[in-house]
Amino acid sequence: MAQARTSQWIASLAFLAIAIAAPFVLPNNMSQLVDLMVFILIALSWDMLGGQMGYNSFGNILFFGIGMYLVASTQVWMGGYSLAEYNSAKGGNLESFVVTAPVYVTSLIIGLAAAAVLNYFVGLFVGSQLLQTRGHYFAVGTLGLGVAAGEFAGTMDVLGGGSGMNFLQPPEGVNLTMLLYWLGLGTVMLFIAFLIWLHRTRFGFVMNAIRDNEDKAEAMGLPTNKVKSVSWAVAAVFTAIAGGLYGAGKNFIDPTEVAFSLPTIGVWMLLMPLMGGKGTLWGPILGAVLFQLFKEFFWTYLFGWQRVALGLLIVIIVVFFPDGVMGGINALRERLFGKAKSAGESGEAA
Amino acid sequence: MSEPILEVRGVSKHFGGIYANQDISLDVPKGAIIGLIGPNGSGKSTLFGSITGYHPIDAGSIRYEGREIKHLRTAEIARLGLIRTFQQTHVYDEMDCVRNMLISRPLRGGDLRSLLHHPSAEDRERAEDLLEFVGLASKRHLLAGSLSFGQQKLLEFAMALMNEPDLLLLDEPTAGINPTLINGLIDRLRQANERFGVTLFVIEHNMRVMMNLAQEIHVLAGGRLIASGEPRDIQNDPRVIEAYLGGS
Amino acid sequence: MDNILANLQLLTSLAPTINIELIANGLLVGAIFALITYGMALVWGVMDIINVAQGAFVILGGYVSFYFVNAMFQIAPDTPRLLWIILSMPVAAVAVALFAHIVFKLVIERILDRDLFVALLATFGIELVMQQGMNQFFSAEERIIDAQLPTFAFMDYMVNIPGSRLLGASLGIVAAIFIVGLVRYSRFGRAIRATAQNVRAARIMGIDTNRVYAMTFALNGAICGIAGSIVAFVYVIHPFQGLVYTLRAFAIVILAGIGNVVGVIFAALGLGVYENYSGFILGPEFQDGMVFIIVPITLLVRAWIMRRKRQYLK
Amino acid sequence: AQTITLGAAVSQSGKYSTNGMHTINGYNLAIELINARGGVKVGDTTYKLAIKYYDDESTPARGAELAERLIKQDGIKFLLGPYSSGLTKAIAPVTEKYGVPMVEANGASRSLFTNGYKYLFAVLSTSEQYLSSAVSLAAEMAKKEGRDPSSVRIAAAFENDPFSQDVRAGVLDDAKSFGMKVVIDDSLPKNLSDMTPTMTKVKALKPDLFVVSGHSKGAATATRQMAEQNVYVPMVAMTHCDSADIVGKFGKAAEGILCAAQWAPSLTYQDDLFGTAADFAKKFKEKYGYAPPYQAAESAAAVEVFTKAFERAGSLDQAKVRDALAATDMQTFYGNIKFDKNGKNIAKPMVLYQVQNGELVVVAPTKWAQAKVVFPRKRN
Amino acid sequence: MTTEEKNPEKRAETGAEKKRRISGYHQGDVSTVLSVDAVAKEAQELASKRPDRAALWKLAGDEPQLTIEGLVAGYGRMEILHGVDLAIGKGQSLCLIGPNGAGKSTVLHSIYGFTRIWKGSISMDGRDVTREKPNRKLAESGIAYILQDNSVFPDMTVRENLLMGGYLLDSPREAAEKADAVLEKYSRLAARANQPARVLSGGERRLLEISRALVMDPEVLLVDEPSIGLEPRFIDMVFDILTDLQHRDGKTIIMVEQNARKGLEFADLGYVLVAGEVAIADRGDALLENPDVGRLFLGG
Ligand SMILES: Nc1ncnc2c1ncn2[C@@H]1O[C@H](COP(=O)(O)OP(=O)(O)OP(=O)(O)O)[C@@H](O)[C@H]1O
Ligand SMILES: Nc1ncnc2c1ncn2[C@@H]1O[C@H](COP(=O)(O)OP(=O)(O)OP(=O)(O)O)[C@@H](O)[C@H]1O
Ligand SMILES: [Mg+2]
Ligand SMILES: [Mg+2]
Repeated sequence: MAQARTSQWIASLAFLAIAIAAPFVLPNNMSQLVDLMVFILIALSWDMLGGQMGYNSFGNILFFGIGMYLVASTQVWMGGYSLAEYNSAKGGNLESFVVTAPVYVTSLIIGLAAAAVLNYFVGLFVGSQLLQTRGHYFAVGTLGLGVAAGEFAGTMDVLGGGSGMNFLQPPEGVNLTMLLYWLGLGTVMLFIAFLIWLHRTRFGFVMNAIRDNEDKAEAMGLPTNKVKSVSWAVAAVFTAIAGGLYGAGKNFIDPTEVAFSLPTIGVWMLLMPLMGGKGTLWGPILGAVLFQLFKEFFWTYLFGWQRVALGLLIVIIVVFFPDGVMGGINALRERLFGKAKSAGESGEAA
Repeated sequence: MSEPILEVRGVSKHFGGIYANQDISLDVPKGAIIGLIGPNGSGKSTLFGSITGYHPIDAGSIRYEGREIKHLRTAEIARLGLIRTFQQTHVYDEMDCVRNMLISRPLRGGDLRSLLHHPSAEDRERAEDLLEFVGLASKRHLLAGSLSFGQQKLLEFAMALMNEPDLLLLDEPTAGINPTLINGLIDRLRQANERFGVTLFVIEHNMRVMMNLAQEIHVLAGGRLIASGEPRDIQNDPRVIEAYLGGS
Repeated sequence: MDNILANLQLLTSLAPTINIELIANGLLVGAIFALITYGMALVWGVMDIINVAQGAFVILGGYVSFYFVNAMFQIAPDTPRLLWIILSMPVAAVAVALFAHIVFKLVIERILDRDLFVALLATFGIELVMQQGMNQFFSAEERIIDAQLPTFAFMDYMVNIPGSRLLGASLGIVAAIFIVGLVRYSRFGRAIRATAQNVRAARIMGIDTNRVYAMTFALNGAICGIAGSIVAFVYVIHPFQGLVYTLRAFAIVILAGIGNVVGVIFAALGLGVYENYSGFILGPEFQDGMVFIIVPITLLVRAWIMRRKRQYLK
Repeated sequence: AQTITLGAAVSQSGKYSTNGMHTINGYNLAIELINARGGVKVGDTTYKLAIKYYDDESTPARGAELAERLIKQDGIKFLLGPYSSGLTKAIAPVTEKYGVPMVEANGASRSLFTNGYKYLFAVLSTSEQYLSSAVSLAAEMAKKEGRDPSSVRIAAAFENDPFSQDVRAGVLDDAKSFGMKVVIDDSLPKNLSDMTPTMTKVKALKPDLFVVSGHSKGAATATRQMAEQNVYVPMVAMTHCDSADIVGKFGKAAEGILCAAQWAPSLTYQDDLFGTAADFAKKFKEKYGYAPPYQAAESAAAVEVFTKAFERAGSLDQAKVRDALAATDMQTFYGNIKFDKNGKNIAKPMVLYQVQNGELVVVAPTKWAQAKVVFPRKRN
Repeated sequence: MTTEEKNPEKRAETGAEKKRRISGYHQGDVSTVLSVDAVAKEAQELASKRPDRAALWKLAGDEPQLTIEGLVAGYGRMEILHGVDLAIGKGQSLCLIGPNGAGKSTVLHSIYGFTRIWKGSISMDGRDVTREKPNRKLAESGIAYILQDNSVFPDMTVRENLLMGGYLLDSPREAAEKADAVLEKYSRLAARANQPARVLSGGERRLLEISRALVMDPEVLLVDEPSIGLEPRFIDMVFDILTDLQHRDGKTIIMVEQNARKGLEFADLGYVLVAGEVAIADRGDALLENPDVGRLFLGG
């Protein structure tokens, strides 16, 4: 038990050390590293529901998109401009809307915080409603919500409509990718610490209980509804922050293709936990890293066939590695060293 | 007998055209062990469901410790200390036995903050104790989903005791359990009743269990309560023999 | 807002005949959705697999049909177009069924007993492969089959029923009736229903459930092939156009309720009409949003009703 | 020989892949011809040209990532544009950030040129000009019929994406200046498959001019459904008819439709690399087997502009090349090119085709008109 | 009607029980309270005297129809059965008893092909069927399985459910005849013949599942806990069906039963399974008399 806990912290520290070294080792891959932080965030938050609670959501893209628009809008607003005016030249008119470096940085951070807070309540509300459905209904219901959100965002002129919206240009002296990376890494570490703590509490147990047998959990008096909504709300917070970081990094928001892009980010966020091993802490993180590596590799070397390769990769993973890489590692470890830890203890460590 | 902990008054419940419970009234006195028998499909499990808020009832009232509970949801009722087990086993498949037990620790308020603690050493000790008792100590780190049918049944029973209920509704606790172990179970049920004052309300088809355990038995047939009384009387009641124990 | 009012006015007082056209065209579109969704619902119900690649199968059927018809025009330029278009359906059906069978053998068979999430991802992977594969093989150009059918006009050209849509919808209905009959009355159909209701029991009855799955998936492929031919001469095919159909099929299954086959047809027709009206009244840019928002809304209403019975929508 | 590698992220899959293919073909043809002539002479050295491509999958986020990758990881110093305004919008901030000159040929949205980007140059006319000649044509026709231009009623259906929405803005501005009334103003969804509601509305309101823009799929869908639903409007104008090949696909149904184009093979421009516009068309057809849509022509022109700038700068220094680009003032087979301070080409007008007897014929501006516009469209 | 009356030759020794018209679960006191560990320890001792293969074959009349030899099987990486032998002759019935988790269901699973088999073999009529797939078992070896839990088709009517039992029969008419024969015999099912199976109560459902075996017409029938959750009268009815199947139709039956007394009364052979091994094997009635078995597995 205590040993499991220390190994969690050791792993976290190792991760942190690597992450701190990364920008110095790979200075030319900064934007990929920012994306990686974003991916880790969305993978971990998806896993809170999908892996730990057994609710497969396609709707997390909702929070991602809202977060992104909110951060962009907060920046414009804190820069002292009117959003409608800014977006009146559809897509955002950057030349006449400039801000100073301090304003840019603070507005970014405040925007992220605002996105976090707002999405907590969005998650709570949507969760309290949609989480009343289960299984396929829940999956497709959230899918509908995600798709509809993008379509409606594209009709809102104040957000630039279908032409999308630009983030403010970072002023001189702001190294945006660096800033985003450190913000992203900070959030990731916060999230990891939070999850390590959470999964040891009875709250974490209840999440698993809901996954395994919700009827039983209810019969035993566990507050399943509250736990479900709050978990989704927490997931929404981190997904929204991820959305804000991603949008700021890409600079341009298209409603259906960047913000609420279901066929890409929306699916990736569940693919990553599956690759790494869902329902564990390090699985989604590992999955995000692997996914980012594979994706970049495919896009570089399999030009024209990269989606075919990605598709095949997905198929191979779900068919042959049902428990993800973590599952494979555990199986290997058991084969090599016998059952070092019982299923239960490592389950708890998850 | 003493104060009733549970008062069921005129409860009816139908599913489509099937009247599973019709106008059932009975009391469960505090601290007693009460039995419920009846043919298959007579509405026993449905009555448990009605009591624990599994489905809304059509008519009647259900009072627990003097308080109307028919409007409450299952989890709220459970948090009042009224716990049930299921006829078909219900355990948390993907967790090991110890965790199954730890989750079952009572949670009375339903406040989320009370969930933000780690399980205490005491809880663990109690969990191990109960597992030992139902013979699952050696399986404590197996996933509950991989236990045999009977073992799951036992685990579920242990989980119910872990919850320290005031009133425990057991739906066929000994079905699929080895006869020798059944004796042990009955013993433990009596202990729980005597030492901790847990009131028991038990469905069973196994009359050996019923006769040796229950202080009073209610008999359902066709969704109606047809007889109530002490085990010996029930066994000789012609209506009960006709409907359940075996006709001429 | 003014816009919406003006559109409403058009519907109610200025040109009420528009209603007829909107409804008629909605129903015709709905019939095509119904066919596609019927296949999806079959696979969903029997195998518990949500086939995300459904739309890609449809598009594949469209391409088969397109190339078949074009080749036939070249070989026999003087024969009637319609003949080849109708013949292209069985061709596409067989081709896509074969393709589906290969997919089944390679992938689906291995994930049958796993959870819905795995099936979703696996079929999503297949969709990616198919999309880009079609893009590479058939190029990204939009393809159409020009059926050159007349449009039937009524009420002084205010109500128009394009012949191609009429043909598409009627062929769709014929195919659907055939399939419903197959499932209801044949021995294979009995095996399908048994497998859908309780796999383990079906196995114990001696039904080779794996074969049932394989046949079901191939049958769905055939349905998609037919639907694809229809799409090719009613709309446009494009390697990346499949998602439109997949998402709508999802919506329709959910609206109808999983396992409700008759419901699929009504939900599909209803969705066709609803879509046309929301496009007309709010503007086409709201059309997709309105289609998809109806999914969670319906679910919420139904969950709410279920909750009063203390049950859940599963 | 040494090589200058240009970078480009172009859609090879996704909804823009048709036009992405035209773009790539245009780029490649230009490179091939330039290299065949020996390459580019910069200062004293002669370089061959090459292009490193990535597939942006028609998604802006991917486009931005790939631009960054081209610049940071692949060390590319000069970028060619992607296809579509949306993608260009996503990429421009990146090139701007790293000071990488980009000459683009397929991002026409006006809003690209209000941001003060210093490294972005577009050889094409911006999108608000696409259909404005159709609006003035409608005004002209109205006058001929003895009506006031302000009596013209316009129905507009534009895809909800940056490019088409800009075209729409241009049409609305022009309509306003003539005092015309826009009776339908629909935005088409990006995943367009059906335009029935719009068609129904058009039929009910009987406008005088129907303008449509939604890339290739929009053009194809609109043409088919107009015919199928018996929608008759005296004048119909759209974009992307040539890349969608509406004539080949629909034959008679396309008759009389006006098409906005950046370029046409019958124009009289010429340069020393490709020869005349017609020469370009011929070379292109030889190589790729189909007549070049304007997307291919403008893409080839973009490469040409780059080469000329390299030569004039006499250096591969990014800032110097940028300044040389900014000073561009030349004629190409594709048209005259001169950038304003925002980097958009102000020296080249749009042309308007009309489908007449199954051919795309230039009808405006009058300077290049091959035939007179047929008005009103025949009913079929 | 009760079992005893139908098979007078089989039942002489259970005189005390004879007075009850319905036997269902047996009566008796519950004073023998043994802890699980105590049972396990004593059972382990019993297991040391495990019968050898020859003895088992002899019990099966030396001409067994279905045999299991040295079966080592389990799930995933977990080994549950450690070398189980079993033999049963044509037309015999066999009851497996033992503590919870001993591996009884696993034996049936293995015969049907649901487990992972490392070692050992299973043969039917001399033919090796160890690796035969579950969905071929009924068609090729004539082995049918009645599962421990739910196996009706919920949305088909009771009659259709019976008809499904005849899925493999050559003609639908044959299946229909058999189904009607079943309905004629069991009025409780006949009353519900045209209702969907999902509205049946647990007991009626069990009845349907077991009587469906009459339509399926297998050679060997595997039954997992036929009496679980049944009211006493139904238990007798279920055993009536099984008796019918065995004695009238000459089927071979292998059954797992926790209602051990009832099971052993019915079965010709009884095996006690402890911790994945056969600890005792004997004639069913002899096991009932065995004091060790009584104390450890029959609840005293
Ligand atoms: N959810 C439901 N929907 C429809 N009918 C139901 C439902 N639950 C129970 N029933 C029906 O109600 C009746 C009573 O069922 P119940 O499960 O209460 O019986 P029981 O007394 O517990 O029987 P058993 O001893 O077999 O468990 C049965 O006819 C059953 O089919
Ligand atoms: N799917 C499974 N995966 C792993 N272990 C399993 C699985 N199913 C059963 N087991 C283990 O196999 C052992 C024997 O199980 P089995 O179901 O055969 O017992 P049984 O004798 O039928 O018991 P019961 O009387 O309780 O039904 C148990 O200890 C159980 O934990
Ligand atoms: Mg019951
Ligand atoms: Mg068992």
